[in-house]
Amino acid sequence: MRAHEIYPNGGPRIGVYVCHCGFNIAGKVNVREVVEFAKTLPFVVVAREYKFMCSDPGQEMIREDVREHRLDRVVVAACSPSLHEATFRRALEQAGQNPFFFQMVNIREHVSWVTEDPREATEKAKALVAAAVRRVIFHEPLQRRRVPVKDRVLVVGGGIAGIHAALTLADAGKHVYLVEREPTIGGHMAMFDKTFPTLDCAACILTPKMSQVAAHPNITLWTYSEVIQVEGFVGNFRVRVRRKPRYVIEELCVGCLQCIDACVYKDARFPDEFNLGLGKRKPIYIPFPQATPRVVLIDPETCIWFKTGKCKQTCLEACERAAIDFKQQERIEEIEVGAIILATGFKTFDARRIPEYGYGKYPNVYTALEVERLVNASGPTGGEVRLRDGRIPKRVGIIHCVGSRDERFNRYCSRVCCMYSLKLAHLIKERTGAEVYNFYIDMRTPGKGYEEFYDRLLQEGVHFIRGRVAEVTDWAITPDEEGKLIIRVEDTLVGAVRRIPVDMVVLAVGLEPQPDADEVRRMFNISCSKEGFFLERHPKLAPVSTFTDGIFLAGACQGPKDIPDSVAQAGAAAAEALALIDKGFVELEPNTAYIVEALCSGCKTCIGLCPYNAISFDEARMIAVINEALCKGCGTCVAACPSGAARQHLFEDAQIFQEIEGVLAYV
Amino acid sequence: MSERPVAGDKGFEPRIVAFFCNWCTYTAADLAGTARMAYAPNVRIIRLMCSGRLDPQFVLAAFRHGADGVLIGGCHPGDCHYQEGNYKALRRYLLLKRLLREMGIEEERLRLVWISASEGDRVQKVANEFTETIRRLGPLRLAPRPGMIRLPAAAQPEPQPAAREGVLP
Amino acid sequence: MSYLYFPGCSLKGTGRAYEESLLAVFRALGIPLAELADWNCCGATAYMSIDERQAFALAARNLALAEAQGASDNGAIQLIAPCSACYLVLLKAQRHLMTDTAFRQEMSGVLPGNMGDPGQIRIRHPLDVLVHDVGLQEIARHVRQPLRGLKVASYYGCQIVRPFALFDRPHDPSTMDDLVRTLGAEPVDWPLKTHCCGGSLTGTMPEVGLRLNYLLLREAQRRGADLIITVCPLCQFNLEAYQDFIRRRYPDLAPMPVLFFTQLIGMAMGLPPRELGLQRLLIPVEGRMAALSKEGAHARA
Amino acid sequence: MASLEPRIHYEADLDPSFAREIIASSGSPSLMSCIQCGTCSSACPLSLYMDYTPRRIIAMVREGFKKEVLRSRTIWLCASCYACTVECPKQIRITDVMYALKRYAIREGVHPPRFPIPVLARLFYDTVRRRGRLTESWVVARLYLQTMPLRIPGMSTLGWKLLRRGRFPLLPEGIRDRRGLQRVLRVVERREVAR
Amino acid sequence: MSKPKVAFYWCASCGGCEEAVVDLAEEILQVVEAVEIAFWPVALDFKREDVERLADGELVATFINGAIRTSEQAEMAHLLRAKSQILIAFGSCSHTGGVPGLANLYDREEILRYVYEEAPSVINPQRVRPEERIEVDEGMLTLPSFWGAVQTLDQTVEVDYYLPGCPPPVGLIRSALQALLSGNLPPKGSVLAPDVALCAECPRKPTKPERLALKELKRPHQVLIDPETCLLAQGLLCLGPATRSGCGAACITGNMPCTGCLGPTSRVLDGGAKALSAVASILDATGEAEIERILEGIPDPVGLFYRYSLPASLLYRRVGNGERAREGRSS
Repeated sequence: MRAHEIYPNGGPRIGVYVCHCGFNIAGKVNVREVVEFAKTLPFVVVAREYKFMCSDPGQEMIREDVREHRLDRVVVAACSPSLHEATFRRALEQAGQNPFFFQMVNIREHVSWVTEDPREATEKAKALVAAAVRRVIFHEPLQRRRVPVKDRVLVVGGGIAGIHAALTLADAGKHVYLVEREPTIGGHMAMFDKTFPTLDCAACILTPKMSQVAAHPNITLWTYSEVIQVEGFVGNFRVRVRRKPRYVIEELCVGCLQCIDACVYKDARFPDEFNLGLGKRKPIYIPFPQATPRVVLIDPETCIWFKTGKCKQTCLEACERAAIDFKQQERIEEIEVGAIILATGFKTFDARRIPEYGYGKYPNVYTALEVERLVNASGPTGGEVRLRDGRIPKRVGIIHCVGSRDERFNRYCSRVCCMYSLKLAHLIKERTGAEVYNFYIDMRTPGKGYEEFYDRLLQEGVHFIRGRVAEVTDWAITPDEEGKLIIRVEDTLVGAVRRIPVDMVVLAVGLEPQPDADEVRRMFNISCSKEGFFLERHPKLAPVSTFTDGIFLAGACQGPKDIPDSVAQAGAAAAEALALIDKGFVELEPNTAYIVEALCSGCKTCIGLCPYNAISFDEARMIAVINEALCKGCGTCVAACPSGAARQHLFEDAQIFQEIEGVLAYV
Repeated sequence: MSERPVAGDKGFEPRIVAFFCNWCTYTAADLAGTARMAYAPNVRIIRLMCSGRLDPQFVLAAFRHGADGVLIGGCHPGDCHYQEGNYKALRRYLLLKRLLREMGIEEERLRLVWISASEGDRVQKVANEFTETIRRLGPLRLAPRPGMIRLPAAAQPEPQPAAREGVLP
Repeated sequence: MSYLYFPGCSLKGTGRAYEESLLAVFRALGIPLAELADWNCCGATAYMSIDERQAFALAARNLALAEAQGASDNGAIQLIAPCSACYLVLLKAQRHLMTDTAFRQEMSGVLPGNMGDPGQIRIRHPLDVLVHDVGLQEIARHVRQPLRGLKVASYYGCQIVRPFALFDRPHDPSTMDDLVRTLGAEPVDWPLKTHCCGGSLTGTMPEVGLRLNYLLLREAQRRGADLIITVCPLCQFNLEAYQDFIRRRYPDLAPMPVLFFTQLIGMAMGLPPRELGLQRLLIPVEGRMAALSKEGAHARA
Repeated sequence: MASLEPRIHYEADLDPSFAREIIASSGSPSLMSCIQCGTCSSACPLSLYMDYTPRRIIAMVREGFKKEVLRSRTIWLCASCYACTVECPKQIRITDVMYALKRYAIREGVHPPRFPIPVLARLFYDTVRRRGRLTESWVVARLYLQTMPLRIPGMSTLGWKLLRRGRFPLLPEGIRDRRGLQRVLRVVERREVAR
Repeated sequence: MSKPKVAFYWCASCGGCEEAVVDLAEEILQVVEAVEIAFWPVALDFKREDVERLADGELVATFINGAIRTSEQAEMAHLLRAKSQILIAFGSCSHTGGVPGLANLYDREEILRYVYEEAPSVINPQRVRPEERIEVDEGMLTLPSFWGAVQTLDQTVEVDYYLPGCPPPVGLIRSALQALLSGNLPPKGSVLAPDVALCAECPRKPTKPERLALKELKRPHQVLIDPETCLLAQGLLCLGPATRSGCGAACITGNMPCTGCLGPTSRVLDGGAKALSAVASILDATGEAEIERILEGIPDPVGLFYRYSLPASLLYRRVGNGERAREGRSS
């Protein structure tokens, strides 16, 4: 049957536009040939090429043709639809055409960038264009769906990124739930003494923000709590949060700390998590003096009452506000939010994984985070850099790239270690006067004032030895090495192997995804990149969005980041969330499934398949019906419907069959 | 350097249709592009929202219209954007493979792979491997089918041009 | 389970005591070892420096012989290679055979027997077999004369845990220390367990090799070791045979017995010294053992 | 006074295909990923005797400094202990690269004459090819005769001691099926020639 | 005015379709009254020449049952097509290939060998096979040639309407005849059966649960079938959801699962694939091993999903090794 027989009135009028994308496409695909080929396809009225179709003149070209040539179907062959499908649909709309009479062909990501031979690339591009032209004939006019949006935001993680995002949104008048797993907010930043390169006191800039969070009327702060379930979709997430028992009633505790003094343990004797075991705490404790909320908690693992059931419970007596409650149970809170910001942060690399560096074997090998606590005025040594035996080190080696830039562990550069190593080198030298050696592969200081800070350290006489350390050992060869840790390294700039005896080794451990990042990602239905950090929607154009609408990323959960970048990203995530919820509604792709009622036999095959319970059985009419508001458009029911009564907008069988035939058109 | 199978002079170039889910595998294919990971041009991708949308008819249609191999890509088990569409794809795939076997079609011509959004390199690897597998198997010699293949009827009978022959002029 | 045994050239020469003690210990444990018939040189280091493919071909012939000889046995074929160089070359060649199909095809035409799946042969080091197959408990059951008070430095050298760390960690291996403890002796914690002895360099560039061995011996001495045990004939030779030369250069070094680990096991099991080849040592161990047992008797009294 | 030699390297003196050949021969394409961190050099127990550290050898191979690399003592000092290989953060198989360089140097015949290490390799190779096994005493004796005759008197005491303890058997070892073995080796050789 | 002429013909079929016409019972008399039967070899003595003598289009309607496998069947189909205004594929075999269509699982040679040599009832030591042409004293004897595969009627000639079923249900025949006689016909190419699946008229529909999750698939001979409950709910693979209605759920009323003879609805390209998809969808397993275990309950997927429709399916016929070898020789 000929086209004119199907379409006695002339049939659809298709315009095909092939983008050069500069050289990105045109450097490989013979665009002219693709255009000429497109002209031979049925119903194609015009076919054109342009340098950058997504640019304004490119879009204008489409709009003009739609008006002038009365185009009612448009195919654009350019980049991935995830980048510019929306752009071109809008262009159609502006030209007065239904935006869904459009099909995008991905000849950049799927052709020019992944095909070596220009000939083959051109052929593949032609086939994909042929497929799109065939498909678009079968497109129907559709309407986007509008769904109202909940006016509240969930921020997961109370580090600097989560804090900043929460405050930004709260200041804009939106209600924020800030959920933090630890008993206090503050995250890693709260552990630092100074921040690079300005050497601002971390506490001075962080603790005011922490108090603001606690005091803000628009923020509900849940620490010692974890998100356990997420349902729903953009604008309408239903979230369940588990609040672990602190055995202290948060609302009653005023943080007087009388209970801690009263504890039957006279001395603090349990390793203190906040100080990474370098300090001690009691079973009833507050993580650190500026902890927010300033509420104590009881660790049932070490508390005598929980372990034996026998204790004088002196803490209970000491508390004038009767805030201590040994019977406290965990609580599950349920909230509804329109958007979610994930700011779950990072963990540091476990230095034990590189036995060559002797962490865990030699007591004087420290991780950088431990040294952060040592140099911190409120840390276990009151800011004095002392070894475990109390000595003050005279020579200190800082090894960079521990667990980073290493195929065996993490391939990536952790981005912050160079700078924090410089900072620690400075602080150690300042506090102890020690000779400090930095062992680095490459110095990476690409930030405002960072290179200047590096220069300052060079001026201070800190040693910089370019070479990755192979081994830290206590094997002395020369007398001056006796009793020291010897660092073996090639000084690659000198071109010789050196053995450098030191008293203290600091391992600049890299940043890794949180150990439970994969479970969290599943719960929120987002992706992880290869190294396990949460995956952004687009590295450049959508760096704080995810592939799940309404879920945004902030801080180091997306990849290693320093404080300025985390804060900047938190602000961006907050702005994105705000833009989403402030609008009041979201528009959804009209790719929902529907049932042609007259054709449904009521076989119920589809009903049990729907993950969202969007399909129900209409007992009166004995057929299945789809609630399009609940449908997310996966199409599983459509594939299963044995009689073809269930269908899917934008992914109609006929459209896909046409596409199959098209891609197989080996021209 | 890519290890793309080089087009031989043997004349046989496998034709491969790939149905990729929008969220994981299609995105991974985009990533393969962004990372310039060249792979065999034989693999041509059709986007579905979910591997659960994969109707076995699509696979058979692809074979009928000249595909020598069909690739289905979905999110890893447990990772489906729509909770468990990929499990449904897996069930259909396994049953379909049994059917193909009985129809004398090598099972390797149909392959289901789980590729997450970050696994651009896996798209490259799978595309190249699969193309090689099909190249080794040779063309699918499906007997020519007499008569026209009718497209299924459309939702609204008019003015949609469905319910007509599949072969456009 | 039974094992095939690939001695390698050194165990028939400088490392004879290794072979003797190994066979004695396995015999005492009731585990038969059958020597691979008509085995040839493994193709190790020096050969590899001239022609890698030929070196692999040499190893492939040994694997083919193992497959033919082990075929009657059911289950995987276990091939014990006590020499570090043999152990590594056999492993490397096996991996090469499994990945390079062209090479495998080429070999299958000329090798004795019909090479089936080269991957089914498990190449094992006797230390691995003793610790993981036999088990420390079983060895402990056979200990008749616990080596109480003896301080032992375990020395692995290279090639056993590098680059394939199949049964122990490449940087800080521990199986030999566990074994030493089982024998009643005390392992010395020293950081040079896997530092290189210089291999054939001791012969070809004495100034380099002697220094390396000096540092190893000195550190063992400083850490209080009574003796060193090794798992490799070349390591044992370097550390022991050159001690006279080393002492001439570095007089601070006292004589340090260097034993094969199998000799130490045999001693603890109370096997006759001749069966363990103790008479072949250049630096005798008996004196030290006698002193030790006197001390022990003293302590007991 | 020694004459001054210019230390400049002209591009024309470099061999741009050298890296490719060594990558193929060593089977370690990751050589191109070297970030010059020097872990190999500091892990190497012998680097302090080398004229170029292993790291520099990798850099030189990559840039085509063929002459310098093949003439260096470094490749002969490598004892194949694999310390560099297991610790390389880029998983470059440095030991295998060193093997590849040794083979290249022997094939090109550029190593120093009477330099004992390649001579030992050659003696080892010839003996095994002929007899299928090695007799240590013979190889050592010949090595000293060929490269270090002056050291023989010093070594003779050790030789005597070993002989007395049965650790230096003089009877040459060999396998029964020498012809079979040579057939195997010839197959490989033919392939090599055909290449 | 003379009565409109109609014809009936059979090709590769069992004869059940002819029976179905007779199943009209006394109504057949009304038919005979209304039309003149110009050709019906099964019932009346006509010869091919009788058809050839007709003018093109002289037959108002022709009903052909049976699939097309031989050159003779094809010739007759072409001849009747030319002489008829309306050509109706009657029954599953001419509609979608029918049970004879399952022969597309075998090569022509395999079939001939089995039928003439290997079948248990055959004694043929000389391995004699019928020849298409043989010279005898009386001259050349010929037989129709036996094709390599079974075709549907519309793969052979253009078909105007389809009357599906094995055999077509009497009700559908009746309404088709009424439509024909009244001239009240649907668009050409239509299947003369309701375009809704069988569940719509199944008496057991109310007993079907909303969420089917089958852990085990059963076959009718293995279980005692509850006569009231939905068969799928009992683990029996009933193809009703994937099959047109119009039979009044005859098999299910007989306590047997639907096997799909009326073919798929108009929206479906390949009924077997669609039925397969639906069946796979309702299995209750996520692990590959568990899925495979359940699928063991489908020992013959082609026989289950394409019992009546292999020639009409997208794959059409098995890709055979024998076929390939022959191709290899010819090239």
